[in-house]
Amino acid sequence: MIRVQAEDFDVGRELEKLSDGNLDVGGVSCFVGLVRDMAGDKPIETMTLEHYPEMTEKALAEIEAEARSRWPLADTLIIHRYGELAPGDRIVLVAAASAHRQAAIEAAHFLIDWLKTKAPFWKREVTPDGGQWVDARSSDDAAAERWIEK
Amino acid sequence: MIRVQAEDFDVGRELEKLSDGNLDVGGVSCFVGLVRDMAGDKPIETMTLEHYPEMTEKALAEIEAEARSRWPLADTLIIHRYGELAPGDRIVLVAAASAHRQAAIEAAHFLIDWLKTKAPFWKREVTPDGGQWVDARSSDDAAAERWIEK
Amino acid sequence: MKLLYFAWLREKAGLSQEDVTPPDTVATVADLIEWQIGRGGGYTEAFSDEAMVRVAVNQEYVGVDHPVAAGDEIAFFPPVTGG
Amino acid sequence: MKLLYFAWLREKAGLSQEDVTPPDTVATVADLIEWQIGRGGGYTEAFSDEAMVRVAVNQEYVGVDHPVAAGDEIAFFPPVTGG
Repeated sequence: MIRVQAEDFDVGRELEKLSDGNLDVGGVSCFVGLVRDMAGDKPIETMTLEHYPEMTEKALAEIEAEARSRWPLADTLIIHRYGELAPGDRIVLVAAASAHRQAAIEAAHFLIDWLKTKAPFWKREVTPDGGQWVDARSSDDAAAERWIEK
Repeated sequence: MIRVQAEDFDVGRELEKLSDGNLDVGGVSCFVGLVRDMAGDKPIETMTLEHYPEMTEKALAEIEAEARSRWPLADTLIIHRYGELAPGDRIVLVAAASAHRQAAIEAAHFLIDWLKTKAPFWKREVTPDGGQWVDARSSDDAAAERWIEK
Repeated sequence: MKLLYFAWLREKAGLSQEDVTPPDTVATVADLIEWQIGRGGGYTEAFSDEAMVRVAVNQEYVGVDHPVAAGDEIAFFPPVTGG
Repeated sequence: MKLLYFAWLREKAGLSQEDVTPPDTVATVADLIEWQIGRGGGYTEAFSDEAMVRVAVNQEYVGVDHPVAAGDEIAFFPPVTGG
């Protein structure tokens, strides 16, 4: 399941839905990304997420399909917000449910690493110095690289 | 934070508390373990968790301290239930909050793998054939082994 | 073809989308970027650091050798920073 | 010393805890297990497969060479299966 939305989400309820009615699920793993309060040594006032709607859905569906092809998963979930957010706000939730613990954990880890380098979202932070687009980080590329099947 | 309790818990609220008031947290990773409905090809009616209270708290505190010594974490949480549970019930929640995504994810993964082989809990399943203590699995030992620092 | 711009590429180009008809010699993404640089002003600035430009043709990531044709939706944007 | 039993070790021993005073020759966990096997009945059965018995002295995992002494809390249980 994929959702791209401006609104916040309820993590507990979303995780519950993921295993609801499937009693073969032994574990649910998730990652929640939050807006931090500092950009280097500058306090963040707002963070705005822009995205490419037609491509976002496609990219997230591909990421989800890739996870399901690699691990035996009962269900997966990606929720990503766009628009203006404040420090402490939730940005993204990825989750994977599986009969098997390691599959759920690895798949959720994969989902967020892959999303970070493949989903067409861009962050713009506003600090007292003005607005600035967030630079992509080589550590995110390295994290995604680990999942490339040789 | 460690809690060993008979009662259920609210995953969403627990995760929220983990980052509440700490705006340096960029990510929270968690794993929720659930009671599955089948033991091999036998339907599970109930699962009862026994533990060793005086040692459980100590063991979980050590697991948490170990995670905090290995990764830069803002907070960690382990909630483990005991007593009689039914298929679909939550058993355990582990979570880690960090400024850094990889730290949060790896720490939560470590917490559940380490807990599985170190925390003094024992599961007893009741199926139509009667009650049986769950055997420890070598795959859990292998999973914990990966985290042993060489 | 329909061109889309996102993030600072949108700001530098000065618009979020437009319909263009480049000359027939523009056959690949690389040709299109070269043509954009030649348009001057914000376009030249937006495409000046090619290493920072990612391209999607019809919502799929492509390399600079990928062909472009009339009717394509071609998006230009910096490396993504979601999640 | 205080002995605790959990899971199927508790069921086989037939009790969850007891206070015992083994002979002075029981100086280590290995000695204590040997003594338990010699007690007969449920004890012999509980400790018959030593590879399945885990031991904690004063709430810390220990090996069979670990010393035991009066006043210790010694727990016997199978490999853990929580989480």
